[in-house]
Amino acid sequence: MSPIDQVLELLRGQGAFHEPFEQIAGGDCVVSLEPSRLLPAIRRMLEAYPELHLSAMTARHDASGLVVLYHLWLGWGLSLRVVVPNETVELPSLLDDMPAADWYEREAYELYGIRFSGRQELSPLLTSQSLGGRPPMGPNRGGGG
Amino acid sequence: MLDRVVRWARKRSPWLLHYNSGGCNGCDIELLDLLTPRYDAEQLGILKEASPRHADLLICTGPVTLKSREPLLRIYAQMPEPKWVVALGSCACSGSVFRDCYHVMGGIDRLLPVARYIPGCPCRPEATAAALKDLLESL
Amino acid sequence: MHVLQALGEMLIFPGALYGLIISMLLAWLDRKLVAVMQGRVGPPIYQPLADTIKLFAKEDLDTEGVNPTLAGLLPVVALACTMTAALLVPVGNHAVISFQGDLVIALFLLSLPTLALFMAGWIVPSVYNVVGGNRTLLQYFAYEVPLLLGLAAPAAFSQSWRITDLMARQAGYRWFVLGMPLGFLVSSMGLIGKLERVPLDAPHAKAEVGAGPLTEYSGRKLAFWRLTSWLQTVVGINLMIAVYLGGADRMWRYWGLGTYLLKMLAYLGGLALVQVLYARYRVDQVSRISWRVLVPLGLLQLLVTVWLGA
Amino acid sequence: MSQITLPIGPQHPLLKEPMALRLGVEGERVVSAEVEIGYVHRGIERLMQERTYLQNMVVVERICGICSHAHATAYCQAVEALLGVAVPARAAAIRVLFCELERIHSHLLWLGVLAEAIGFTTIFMYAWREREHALDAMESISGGRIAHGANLIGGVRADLTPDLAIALGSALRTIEERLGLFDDLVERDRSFHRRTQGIGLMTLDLVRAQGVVGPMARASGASYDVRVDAPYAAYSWLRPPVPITEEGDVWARAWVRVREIRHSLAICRQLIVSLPEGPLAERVPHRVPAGEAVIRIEAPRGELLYYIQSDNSDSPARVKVRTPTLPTLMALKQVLPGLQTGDIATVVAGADLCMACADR
Repeated sequence: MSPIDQVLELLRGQGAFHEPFEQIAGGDCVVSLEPSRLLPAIRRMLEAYPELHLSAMTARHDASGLVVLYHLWLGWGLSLRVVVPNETVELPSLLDDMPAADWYEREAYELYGIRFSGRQELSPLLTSQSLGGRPPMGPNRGGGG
Repeated sequence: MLDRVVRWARKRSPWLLHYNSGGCNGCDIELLDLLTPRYDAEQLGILKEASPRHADLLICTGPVTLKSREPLLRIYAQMPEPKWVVALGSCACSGSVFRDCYHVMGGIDRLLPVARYIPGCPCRPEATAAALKDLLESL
Repeated sequence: MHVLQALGEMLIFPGALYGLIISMLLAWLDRKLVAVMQGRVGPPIYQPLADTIKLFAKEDLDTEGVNPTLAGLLPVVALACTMTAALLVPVGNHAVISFQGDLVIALFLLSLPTLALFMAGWIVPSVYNVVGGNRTLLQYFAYEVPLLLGLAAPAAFSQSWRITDLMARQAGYRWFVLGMPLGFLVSSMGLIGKLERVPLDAPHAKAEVGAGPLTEYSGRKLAFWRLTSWLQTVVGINLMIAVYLGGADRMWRYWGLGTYLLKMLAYLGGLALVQVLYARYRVDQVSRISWRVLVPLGLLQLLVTVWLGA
Repeated sequence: MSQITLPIGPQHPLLKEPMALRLGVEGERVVSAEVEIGYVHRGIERLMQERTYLQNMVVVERICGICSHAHATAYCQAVEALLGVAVPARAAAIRVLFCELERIHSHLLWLGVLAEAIGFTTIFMYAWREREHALDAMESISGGRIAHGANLIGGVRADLTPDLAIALGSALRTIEERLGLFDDLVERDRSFHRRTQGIGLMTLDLVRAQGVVGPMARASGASYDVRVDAPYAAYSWLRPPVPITEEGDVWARAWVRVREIRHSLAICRQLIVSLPEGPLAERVPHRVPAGEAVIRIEAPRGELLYYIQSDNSDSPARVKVRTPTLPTLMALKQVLPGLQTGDIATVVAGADLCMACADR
């Protein structure tokens, strides 16, 4: 069984996802998840893969809303994709299970305005107070080049 | 007479304070490189100082991010007169590629009076040394 | 005539003027030697003079929350103490003032600037100054005892605390460094600690506490502190030459000065070499090494000396 | 004992770049640590979304002045993956050559900064003197000391001609000869050991939890090296050895890096003798078809991740840059408490931070 099939098997056991994976350019596999399934899936994988680490978190806009990708490394690259509609913009926080998520979540809140349940008001990580707290990369970002 | 002695001394004892206002590291490393064996700026009396209170020249790199604004003004205010500001690198001169970014002011001269602009991305240690020497000669 | 000579000795040689010139020369030579050993060219000979003049001509900012009189007075007191010590310690074989116990007085005068430096750091409401000042004091407790122990061995051997007596005992190249190498090393380490030179420069370690107790001082005050430190180096080296290296050996009529200068250069070269070869000790490492290594070694030297001398 | 706050930065001689540490100190011991970043945040990710793929070649090299080539390589690979273009073998080899020269210069730079932090200026001077040879080599090949502009989307711009290869060989020999000094420093110098051994301990658990990568992680026993675990460019046939040690202190980080310099020299030499023939670059279109790409490469400081989303236009819809300094900073926050104040400089300098990378 190939590594990705093992992960899919693991996630299926959790009932965590329904879609097949896709292979994207550069070699990472992408698996789409429901936002509510994110935490159980991460917990299950942390148990199965002790060497797993969170490489990065990417947020971006899409027609369907905000797309957040969790780039993981478990000896090979795996990205979990979660889509949140523009109205809610809230995701479960991974901080308790993955301390590494700390600053990535702060950055996503700061630049995209994504809120994370279970974390109180996040202070800006990168930007100055003088920006006025408006997420510079959010959907309704301010003017200027 | 006294004036001439003081000017003589000032030209030969420029102590630098370096502040990176949001540059990419390139100019900063090249500035530090100026102190190492190949260039050895100590020949010109140049020392890199730790405290703004001891410095004569404020060497600034970077396009001045919004967050760097406050520290930059504070450091400049802490320096005793006479003092000069040198904008090192294209970012510090004009903002360079980062000119239009949302978190960037674009150029040291938006904040402080600049005595010398040293363009280059990043500027070579030779260019920095030559420009500093030129600045000192003109005092 | 007597008055003129005394004045001349105090103001010109070997007092203030000579002290300033030689300390600047030594400060330059120190930087130059280190630079050359590190593969660089180093500063020109007038560098310390230019630095000093520039600092005197610079704006002297008063630090907020600091009594300006005290801040201005401390470096002057420190410099004055060091200059007085310079009069007690022979230059070559010429001592302006010499009396029984002058070695102890000289050491006392040399420790006053250190305490003044601690004060200078302590009165400023800035963290780096305070931390730097604290370290100065901690280090003072660590090096003072080895320095004293190291210098006590020759004194015990000569049964005198008068520096000229110690020099007289070493006449004919019977330098104490040959008979008491341990004491020489221990007191040299003590001296490095006193001068706050690498590897014992934690009180003003740039990467940790900026310029230490002097972080907030500028202009004239800074210049005075620097002069104090340079002059301390000269006095310290003179002291070591007088106590351990036989002062100026008179080979024939004019050679006294020559051998003295040679010894001075050699000792400075040694200090520069140590600076080039070692990484900085942490303050707690300084005290540990001082009490566990230097003090026992110094005591051993003293005991051996007393036992042999008796 | 009363607690005082020791602020370090944004301007501080220890930091070559601005960041701020706020340390709670009791006596000589650190009890709490806060890290503040963002002083170098220029908003590069948004800037890149507003520029074309071609213009972005200039921008990525200016994310960081130390590992500029690593950024350019990761960016090019991501765009090439989206285009479905494979770079010619010679181009892949020259890319790796620059990656390794950059690793040599970055590690020597780091060694110098660490040495300066522990008051060992001589080593700082010597390390930076040898570093010049690596810079010279890169300059002679590409024309740039710091920003090389060696990469193109689809290949490389700079070629290693036979006479340049000879010059490169002699530069490598010079560095190799002088490297013995740094081996001695790490293996034998007691004054170096005294300041680095047992200091700034980072356990393997902390490394995993915070996702620390690169030499920092390998000094704590993690074996992750993208060059070996997911080979890219010419690494598929080069297979560099990966030095790993388990001490997890500042000394171990120095040991790993000095080893890596040696291995990098060996890779460069191997590339000189077995450089594949062929063209330097493929022609590529300006328009990039819609898609997503994730690229991981091993920058001098560890795993560098680029995510690019394209929307069938000539500029990217989203670029995400995750640099290795970010997890190191998060871990640093945990390592600082408990240290002696005299060791702060050692640990911070020993972490090899690159704020320009971290803040973007």
